[in-house]
Amino acid sequence: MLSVEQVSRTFNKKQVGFSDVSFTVKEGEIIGILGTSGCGKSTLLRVLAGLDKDYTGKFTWEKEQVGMMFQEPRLMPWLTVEQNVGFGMKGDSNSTIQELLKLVGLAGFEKLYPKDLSGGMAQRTALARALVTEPKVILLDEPFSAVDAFTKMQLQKLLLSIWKQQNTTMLLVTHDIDEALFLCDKIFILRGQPGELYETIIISEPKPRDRGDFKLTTRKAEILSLLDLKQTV
Amino acid sequence: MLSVEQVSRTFNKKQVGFSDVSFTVKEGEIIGILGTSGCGKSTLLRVLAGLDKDYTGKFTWEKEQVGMMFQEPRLMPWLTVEQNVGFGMKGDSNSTIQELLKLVGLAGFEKLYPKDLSGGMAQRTALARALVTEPKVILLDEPFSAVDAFTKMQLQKLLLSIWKQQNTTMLLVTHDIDEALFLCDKIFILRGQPGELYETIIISEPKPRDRGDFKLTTRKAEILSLLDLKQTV
Amino acid sequence: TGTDAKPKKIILDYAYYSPVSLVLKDQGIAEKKFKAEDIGVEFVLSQGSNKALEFLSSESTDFGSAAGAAALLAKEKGTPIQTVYISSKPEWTALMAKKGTINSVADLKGKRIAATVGTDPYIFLLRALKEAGLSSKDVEIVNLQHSDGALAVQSGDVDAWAGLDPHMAKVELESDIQIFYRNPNFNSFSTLDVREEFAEKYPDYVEKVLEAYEEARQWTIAHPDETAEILAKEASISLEVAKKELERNDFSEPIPSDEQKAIIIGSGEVLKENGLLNSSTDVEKLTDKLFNSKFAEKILK
Amino acid sequence: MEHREHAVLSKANKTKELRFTKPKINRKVLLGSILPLTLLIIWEASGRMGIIESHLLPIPSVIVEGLYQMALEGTLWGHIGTTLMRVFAGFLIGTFTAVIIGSLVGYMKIFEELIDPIIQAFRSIPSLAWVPLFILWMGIGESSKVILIAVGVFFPVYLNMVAGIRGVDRKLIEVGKIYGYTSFEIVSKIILPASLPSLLTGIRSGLGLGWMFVVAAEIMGASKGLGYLLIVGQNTYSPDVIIGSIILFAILGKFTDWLLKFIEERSLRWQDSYANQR
Amino acid sequence: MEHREHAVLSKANKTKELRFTKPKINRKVLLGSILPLTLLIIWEASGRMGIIESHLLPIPSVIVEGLYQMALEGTLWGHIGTTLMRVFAGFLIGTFTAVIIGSLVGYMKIFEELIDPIIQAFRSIPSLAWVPLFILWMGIGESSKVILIAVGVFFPVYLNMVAGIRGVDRKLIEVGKIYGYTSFEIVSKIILPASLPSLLTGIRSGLGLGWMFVVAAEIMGASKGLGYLLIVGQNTYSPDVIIGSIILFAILGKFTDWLLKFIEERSLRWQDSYANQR
Ligand SMILES: Nc1ncnc2c1ncn2[C@@H]1O[C@H](COP(=O)(O)OP(=O)(O)OP(=O)(O)O)[C@@H](O)[C@H]1O
Ligand SMILES: Nc1ncnc2c1ncn2[C@@H]1O[C@H](COP(=O)(O)OP(=O)(O)OP(=O)(O)O)[C@@H](O)[C@H]1O
Ligand SMILES: [Mg+2]
Ligand SMILES: [Mg+2]
Repeated sequence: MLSVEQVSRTFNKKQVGFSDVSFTVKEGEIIGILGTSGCGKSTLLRVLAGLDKDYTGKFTWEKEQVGMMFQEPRLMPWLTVEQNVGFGMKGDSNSTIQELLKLVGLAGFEKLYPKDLSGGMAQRTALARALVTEPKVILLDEPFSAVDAFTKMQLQKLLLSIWKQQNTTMLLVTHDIDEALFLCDKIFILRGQPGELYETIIISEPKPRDRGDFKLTTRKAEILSLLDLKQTV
Repeated sequence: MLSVEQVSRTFNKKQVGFSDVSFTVKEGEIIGILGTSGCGKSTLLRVLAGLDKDYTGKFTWEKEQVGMMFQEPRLMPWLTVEQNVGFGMKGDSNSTIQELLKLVGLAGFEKLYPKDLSGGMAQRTALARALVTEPKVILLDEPFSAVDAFTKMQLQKLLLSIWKQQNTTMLLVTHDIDEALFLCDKIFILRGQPGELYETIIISEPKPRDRGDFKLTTRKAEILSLLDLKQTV
Repeated sequence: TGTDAKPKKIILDYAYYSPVSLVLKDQGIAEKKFKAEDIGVEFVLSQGSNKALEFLSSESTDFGSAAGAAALLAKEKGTPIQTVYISSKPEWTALMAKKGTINSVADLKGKRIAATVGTDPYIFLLRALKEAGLSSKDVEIVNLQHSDGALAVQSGDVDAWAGLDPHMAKVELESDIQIFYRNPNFNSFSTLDVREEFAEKYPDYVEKVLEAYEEARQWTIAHPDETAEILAKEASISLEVAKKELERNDFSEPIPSDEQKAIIIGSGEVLKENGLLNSSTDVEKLTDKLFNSKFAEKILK
Repeated sequence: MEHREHAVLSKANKTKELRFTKPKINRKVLLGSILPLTLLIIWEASGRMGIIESHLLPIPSVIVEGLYQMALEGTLWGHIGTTLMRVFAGFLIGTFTAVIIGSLVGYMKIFEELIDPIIQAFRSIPSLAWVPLFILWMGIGESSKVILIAVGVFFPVYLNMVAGIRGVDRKLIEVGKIYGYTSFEIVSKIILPASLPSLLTGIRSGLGLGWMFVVAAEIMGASKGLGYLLIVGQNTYSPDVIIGSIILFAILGKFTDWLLKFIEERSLRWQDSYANQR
Repeated sequence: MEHREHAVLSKANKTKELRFTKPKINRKVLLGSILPLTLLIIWEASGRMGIIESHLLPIPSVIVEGLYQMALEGTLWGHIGTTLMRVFAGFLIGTFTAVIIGSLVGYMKIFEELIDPIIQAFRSIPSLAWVPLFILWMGIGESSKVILIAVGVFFPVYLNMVAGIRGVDRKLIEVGKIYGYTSFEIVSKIILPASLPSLLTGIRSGLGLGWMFVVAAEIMGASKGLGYLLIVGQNTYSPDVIIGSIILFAILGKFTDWLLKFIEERSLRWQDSYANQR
């Protein structure tokens, strides 16, 4: 599906975003990417999405249709919520949009402009925009960082149901270890600045999982300690 | 310190941000504000910070010097990281800025412009900017939403150490229940759209607390269920 | 060659400084004349000699009204035109100053004088200075548009002004600025010029246009009051000013002849001395090339 | 009970605001006319007291009288109508061309390198200097006048269009790229709307220049129009006609600008800006 | 080992990029001159072949010859220097005034309501129309020329300044309010830098207008300057002088604009925009 070989991205000939990252992803997998702040996760997604051409190394997608949800909402300020959600769609598809807006809890806010949205509402609009075109592969950059714990769980369930229906391949950058444990088949841990792929954690538990699962809780401590930079490398 | 009486905020004569919120805060308290996405937490902070004058009801501060960290980083794009941090300071204070930058893990990135920062780095810059003036009261709107779990813990500790040194009063909007349990003396739960003050939870445990504390874990489930809108009100 | 060729239409200009052209347009003389031959007549307003000559140069008009000296300047720069008719001999320029400050041209020494470089008032000023034994070096000539010069002399920014009608007439009537030197023979004429190409292709029609002009000139002489009214209405000036302007126009000599030639040559020499004409130009020869009196002579015989 | 009271309070608030909506517009007009009116009164007064000589600067009442006379005779409408038509046509052509070329230059580096330098050079050629060239190229017909006005309109619109495009947030453009948008779609769906504020400023600037170029255009053998009126006023030394046409320029300019400003305000409602905050 | 190879690879990359830095500038100049050069060649050729008559449009070599002659005589530098000085002075005054008044109008509603309407009306008064008024008010001295140019510069700068301010992100202004900034601090520390892109566009537009107003300014009793040259050329039917001065206008305009563009690029490096992405 996706194979990445020794990809690096260097800004302005000095600042390194991330370096020497290699991995492969199989169709239908949900991949979690965890890492310390500033280690290059967003840059990696941008490179994989084809937005950033100044990388070295190489990678190949098998499928072309890649959707992406950015770390910031990036809504068009001149479009209403529903127009923003429909931004990437060709043709009329109002019913799909309305349905998805209901799923992310924004029914009734269709006509608002981005400036009148709360942080979490903007993020959910961006999520709806990424999902509405039903891409085969979707890259998600901290998709639930601005929503409350309860809404977050609902949205995680929404992601899982979409994955089940369409066998979507997902790359999910997140800071929430619980979230990664709940959703992902593999978790890549990036570390350092520039970030390098430090560890790959495989979670074979079948989905949907139980949030209270003891096996998962033990792995949380493991991941947390992996993120501690003061630890010996 | 702060007493809020039946404050409401209505946008454009129809959309309600939050309504009828009343509470009091004592000096040196750390208050957590939790609530579903879009229930008016940010609007409440804006009103309390004096940025939004179109409210009804009334509130009074005892201290005037209020600092605030917004939900978005809101960095000045034409200033470098260190200039942004020093934005609110009068006079020269480079050493303070450098020290704080080190504390939030941004040493070495002083000269970057906001466009070259990662999401978490921008958020930490904003945090440093809010802390550097050492305000007596500080309003924090989801201050750690964009940083990884490990960095988040470090920053929480930083907040606590500042609180200890200066007895700062803090109002903290967060979606992370663990965070609220770790930091706060009181937690206000807002619910609905428009949000109303639904419940106040008092945590008398002395700080610093143990993250694994069993007493705290039980309360997490309680809070989570409070956030579930489908529950009977 | 193509003597029997016929133009589709003839474009004439009209100008406030050429009353005959206004009469021609107002009375519809040319239209009547060419209607029978199914030739259209179009009128274009020229706001100054320079525009009239520009229009001729770019073939936007076939006939244009320009001051004689202006036509000479343009001819020297290669504009292919010929002066075929004199529509009037106006005294449209003179030297003006505040009453009592300057009484003769000799008093101008060391003074500031407003004039528009290259136009008739400018040439008039140079000739007057020359006559009084002065040169342009003895005074400061400030380049101002005619209307701006009128303002400047009233507000005292300049000491004297080489004025032009109708500005002159109006200033004279309304303020204490008075003419202190006049000389009708230093004014070049209001000429009618034709494009050389047109004259070559359609010599018969040049004659016919001149016939129309001649008719208009006669009408002008016969109806001074109506002419004043036409001028006042067209140029939106008061009847009083229009009359004053017409008083200073002499409509009696339509043929470009030696007398006119002498005046134009005098202007040309002054222009040459002041560097507006090339120093190698032979002014007499140039004037010969410009003047073509054969059409006017033919129709007036 | 408490709830009730509150509801009443907010209702009172509402009616108060409603009541203030109407007078607000009047207040705006009122405040806006203070300065012009004061100037007019001083002018009229000092004219009547002889501080300003009337043959230099006629008093407003005389000028208005003159305009009124022209209105009665009917010639005024001809002048205004002709000039309005020319400005309108030139404005449309100039704006349209500027948006097209500006988009190309702003979006495609090769166009910028090819044609931007020469456009920037042409930008500083004064309107009067164009006149002989236009007479040469296009004669003195109506089209040459309209195109000259279009030239004036072109430059500020172009400049603001290019600057607007170059200032568009990279982040938004990336969203378009993710959806596989073509260059044309990116321009029309992201770059144009995002640079709209800048473009609208350019259009307003351009309209102003259009009004300025009218005089140059109407030097080219016009026999109607405000620019013509102005030049005739200068050529016949009639300060009342000059000032009258200046006042007409100001009024018409203000009016057309007001139309654009109205459009601007309507189409920028989405901006989370300082202006919309108030 | 693999690491090593990689380092080498990126180093190779670096030198490649370094090598390309110099030629890039040349390429830009080269591309930019394609169009003007082509035009020149066509013009010269059609002039020599007699397609364009020289009394209408003299060929470039004749014009350049004429300019060269003037340069030898030394008069050219006087014309250029005088005009440059006037434009520069007028540009400074106009920009400065526009920034001050624009800030007040953009930031304070009361100023907007009071003076914006009248400024918008004045904006459409053509440069030529100002001339008689300026002669009345200020005579025909140097200051009246400079101020007239300043008037031209004022309007686009003002318009862009106001628009820039009104478009400033509300969110950033709130940050200033949190720190208890005074209105003046908010304007100088947030609003001015944030509206800098728009302001710079306005300044470039204004400079262009400054060049345009020079002609009107130098109608007022100048005896030197490019505008003077243009008018004398028109009055004495010298197409070579007219075209020569137009070309000088274009060159000087292009050069001064290039200076501003350079400043613009340097001071907008922080923008996360489409332009900086490339
Ligand atoms: N300028 C505005 N105009 C109209 N409605 C607004 C405006 N700003 C916010 N709102 C509305 O007010 C409500 C509360 O917004 P607020 O930003 O306070 O939510 P929040 O609690 O901070 O949510 P989140 O956790 O998602 O950030 C939302 O329903 C939002 O749509
Ligand atoms: N345009 C740029 N120019 C220079 N450096 C950049 C640029 N964009 C990102 N960087 C740098 O690249 C590194 C990685 O940034 P990136 O946004 O990928 O981090 P991240 O892992 O997404 O962090 P976060 O979790 O905080 O969002 C950072 O050190 C950042 O400073
Ligand atoms: Mg990131
Ligand atoms: Mg919020």
